[in-house]
Amino acid sequence: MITEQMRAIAKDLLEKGEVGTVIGWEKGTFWYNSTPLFISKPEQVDKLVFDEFCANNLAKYLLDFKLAETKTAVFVKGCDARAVNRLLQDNQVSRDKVYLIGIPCPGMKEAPKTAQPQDIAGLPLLTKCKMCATPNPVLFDVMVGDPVPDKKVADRFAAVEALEGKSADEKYAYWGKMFEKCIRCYACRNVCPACNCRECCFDANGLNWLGKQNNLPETQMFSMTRAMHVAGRCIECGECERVCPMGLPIMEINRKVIKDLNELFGPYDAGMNLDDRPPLGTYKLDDPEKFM
Amino acid sequence: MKAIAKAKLNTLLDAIAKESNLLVPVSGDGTSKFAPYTQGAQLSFDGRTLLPPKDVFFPQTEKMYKFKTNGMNASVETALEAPRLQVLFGIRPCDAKSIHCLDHVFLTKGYVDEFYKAKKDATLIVSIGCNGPAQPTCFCKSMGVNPQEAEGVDVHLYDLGTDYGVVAKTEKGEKLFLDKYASFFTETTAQVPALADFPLEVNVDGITEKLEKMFDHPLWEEVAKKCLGCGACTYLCPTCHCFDISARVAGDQGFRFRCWDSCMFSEYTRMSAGNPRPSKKERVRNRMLHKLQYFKERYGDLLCTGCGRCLSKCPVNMDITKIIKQVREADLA
Amino acid sequence: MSINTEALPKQPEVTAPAATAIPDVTPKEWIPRIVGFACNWCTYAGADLAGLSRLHYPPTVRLIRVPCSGRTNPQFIIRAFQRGADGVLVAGCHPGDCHYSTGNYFTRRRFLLMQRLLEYMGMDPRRFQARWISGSEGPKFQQVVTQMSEDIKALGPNRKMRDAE
Amino acid sequence: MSEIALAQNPVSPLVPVVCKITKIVTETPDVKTFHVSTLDGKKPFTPMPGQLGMVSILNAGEGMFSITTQGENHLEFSIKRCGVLTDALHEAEVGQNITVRGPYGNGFPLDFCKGKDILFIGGGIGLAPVRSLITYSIAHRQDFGKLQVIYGSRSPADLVFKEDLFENWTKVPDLELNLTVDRGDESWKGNVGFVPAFIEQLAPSPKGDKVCVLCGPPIMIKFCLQSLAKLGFKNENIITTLEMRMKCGVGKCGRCNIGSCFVCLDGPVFTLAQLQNLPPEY
Repeated sequence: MITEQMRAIAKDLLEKGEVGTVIGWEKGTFWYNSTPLFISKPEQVDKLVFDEFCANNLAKYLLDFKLAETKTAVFVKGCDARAVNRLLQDNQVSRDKVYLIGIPCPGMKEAPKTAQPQDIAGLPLLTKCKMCATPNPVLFDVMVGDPVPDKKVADRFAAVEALEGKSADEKYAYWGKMFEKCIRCYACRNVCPACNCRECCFDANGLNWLGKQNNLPETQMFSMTRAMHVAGRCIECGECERVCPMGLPIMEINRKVIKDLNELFGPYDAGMNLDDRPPLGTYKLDDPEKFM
Repeated sequence: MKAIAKAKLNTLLDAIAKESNLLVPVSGDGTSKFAPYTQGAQLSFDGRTLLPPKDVFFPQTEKMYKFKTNGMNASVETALEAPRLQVLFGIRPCDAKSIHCLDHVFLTKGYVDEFYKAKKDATLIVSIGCNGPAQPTCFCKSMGVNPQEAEGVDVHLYDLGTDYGVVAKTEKGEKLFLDKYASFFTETTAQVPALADFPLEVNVDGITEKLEKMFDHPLWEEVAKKCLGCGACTYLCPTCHCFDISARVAGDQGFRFRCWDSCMFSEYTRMSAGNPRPSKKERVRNRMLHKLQYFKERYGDLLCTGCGRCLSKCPVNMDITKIIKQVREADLA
Repeated sequence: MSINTEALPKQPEVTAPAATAIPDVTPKEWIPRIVGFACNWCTYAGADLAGLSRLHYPPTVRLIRVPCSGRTNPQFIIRAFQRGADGVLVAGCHPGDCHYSTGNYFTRRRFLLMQRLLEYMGMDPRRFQARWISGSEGPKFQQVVTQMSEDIKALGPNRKMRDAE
Repeated sequence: MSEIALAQNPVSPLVPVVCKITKIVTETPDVKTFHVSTLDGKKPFTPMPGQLGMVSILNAGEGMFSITTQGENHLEFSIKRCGVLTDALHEAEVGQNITVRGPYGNGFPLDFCKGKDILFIGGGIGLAPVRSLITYSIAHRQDFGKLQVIYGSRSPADLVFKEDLFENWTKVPDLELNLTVDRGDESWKGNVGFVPAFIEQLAPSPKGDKVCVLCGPPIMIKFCLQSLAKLGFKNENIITTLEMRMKCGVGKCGRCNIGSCFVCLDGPVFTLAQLQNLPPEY
């Protein structure tokens, strides 16, 4: 249904030559894998699908096309649209070079453990989707399907608050155990639409921002730096946590930062509105004064 | 064939752990890996671990030598330690194949890597066969690995249902495992069950020869588009062995270490004169060609064992089996 | 740094808090190490004034001069803790007095957040402080360093986030 | 390889031996030549011309450099200042301890070159690896035919090995020396122009199976190859040395691969014919 409409729109755009590339999803290895797809010819549109496994945030790929001569069309769910907003705010892509096809998102499902087909309805929602407050795209040129009703979100700061209540040593032990698992694959950084620096400070190894040992101090440094770098820019798409091969609770750090930013400088949701300045990129004369 | 009941395995492991460093597959916290055996640890014998066993011989970070400087003077002290005997218990045939590949790299072609060799020589490897795919993403059978029987190990355990059938593959295995722990084993006539079907299969016949003609093929541009350029595949791969050498300096002393590196990172080949692999197209191509062409040309084996780790954890479902299929179908116009 | 070392007071005997529990790492004479990032225009001058005025404060702080407190990257703080700092101080001009007009307003936001993040990671927030110290506030510099040294002495050596070697 | 003593710690090929800088020659404003001996004054190892050594200032970094020549008791590395490690080397003084491991790589194919005329082409610091073979062929003059050196740099001040260029090599029988600079100055009497054009102007003949040994910046190599092809040099007879990012030097770390070859082990010296069989990824 939505898939058919997607294909029709993509076909139309490509046939008319309005866009050079359409970024969507196709089926992957198994029935529970949907994976990013890039098409540039109308006859390829039949590969496009939209189902319960299109978890990938496609906005980040716009960076690969920012120098393209033609427009790029991209399908955006609620979280993807916020990501596009972020890229626009950072002047990474220009609005007239992208064509956004909005898809209201019912929430994506966890992949099961077996290759045998199962009832999709019985599968649990992805963690990142349970916390989602914006299933409908906030920015689009055209919308496919009807908006889904806004969900009531389980308290997204519950895990953060639970951890805040613990003692310093308990917190340190908790995070130590987490960061010890990190293998430094940088999947969290590479999938993150807020991480859009042309060159990441961690790749500029001559500068030694980060040593190459895989040990606790270095992974702590990496994770905390990344949390500070995406502060005020994290759109809570939860992709970092979803792609982490080691299952680190990265969003528990990002949400802590978001919670603090809200408490300190007023409520702010990144990527909701193009005109809002991210909280660390602006200031008020009457900001909380704790330092004296 | 000798055998031990699966239910009694813990008593055997207890006995081994008393005398040697015993590494077993342990799961917990959303991951599984080979870790020192402790009583009460969550052992994971139902398939391959998420993290490959390569770090047993080739740790992610390994100190090579310490140094001190004093004005113009300097001294170097090697950090190679003589490891004590360790038993690596429960690797799967795909992992056994990967260790065979690592042996090619670290022990042949004129130079022997002593850091690797010291650990390898001090290790008794005990493998366990699989009677079917442990994960949907397993495709070891397609890569020329016999899922039920590992090669290049000291002792192999066949999965006989309620028992493990124990067979020594080397003299070392005979002496240090079968004879030493003989009291734990009984005799069995049970047969290895039939192998279950693998949902994922791929034909790799002639892939190397085909790839030789495909360096400039547009396919690479196509498959690389969705790659994020993270290192998850290379760090989870049991055969990926590329490393970096770097140093930690603190004032007038420090140490030089080697650490895993990933050809998917932009910094990997960067030189002062430029980068021969500037975009992800070149990097994805290099990874695939290294696995399927270059390594075969150099050492005679494919550098993929079909363990499926990259496939299961890739954030964008980059599927090496699909790429192999695309390569086989590609036109060489 | 323009601290006259001869004029420094004799270090008072510090009774280590948990000396019995961890006797080998908390020696009696343990002195905290504080890394201070001082803005060139205000705090660095303030420290200078403290020295010129022969104000006494504990020799715990190592100042690093930065063009503006806003230059201080969060990574500097983490790296300082990793490499052996027991406390980190970021100090700059009072809000409104920034040589670059607005730099320290950003500093304020950034480090309010950073301090909370450090706390969330299990660090004691007292180990990381930011202060506004102008060029004429030599006594305030003295008082801030004295206070922070005492706080950190009470906390003991920092072992969190430390790089092993 | 087997007859060459390796400068490596007996423990592992990756652990170096401590050496010291015994002499520093300032070649140009940004190139220095370092003479390196072991702490007891011996040569760290005896490399073949074209081989490499891994040099490290311990607290700055480690890098692979071509061994430009060797003496009785020392090795020489000519190093251009262009990064963290090379900065540290340029600031070093005589007596500074550094570490060296090697020799690595295949070196120039001496047997192949024997009895033949050789044309050496160098650009800028690219003369450094070529020089190892030039000095070897001068030392074993009877084994080789006529020698010709074509060398160019950006300016007269950037010419490296001035003592060789203007003194030592001018005295060698049957060695023709042709110099060019991109931009001359008042004192410069020689040719002004880029190396490829200078080659075509000189038009060395490929007759008699003449071998050409070439090294320089990539852009120069590219155009020199075109010029050499025009003159009729065979791909099998054009020899060059490559650069790649190397870490281990012994074919393990994986990063200097070009196809299934490792520059540190199978290179850095390749003939053009060999390179044409490798992926163009260097």
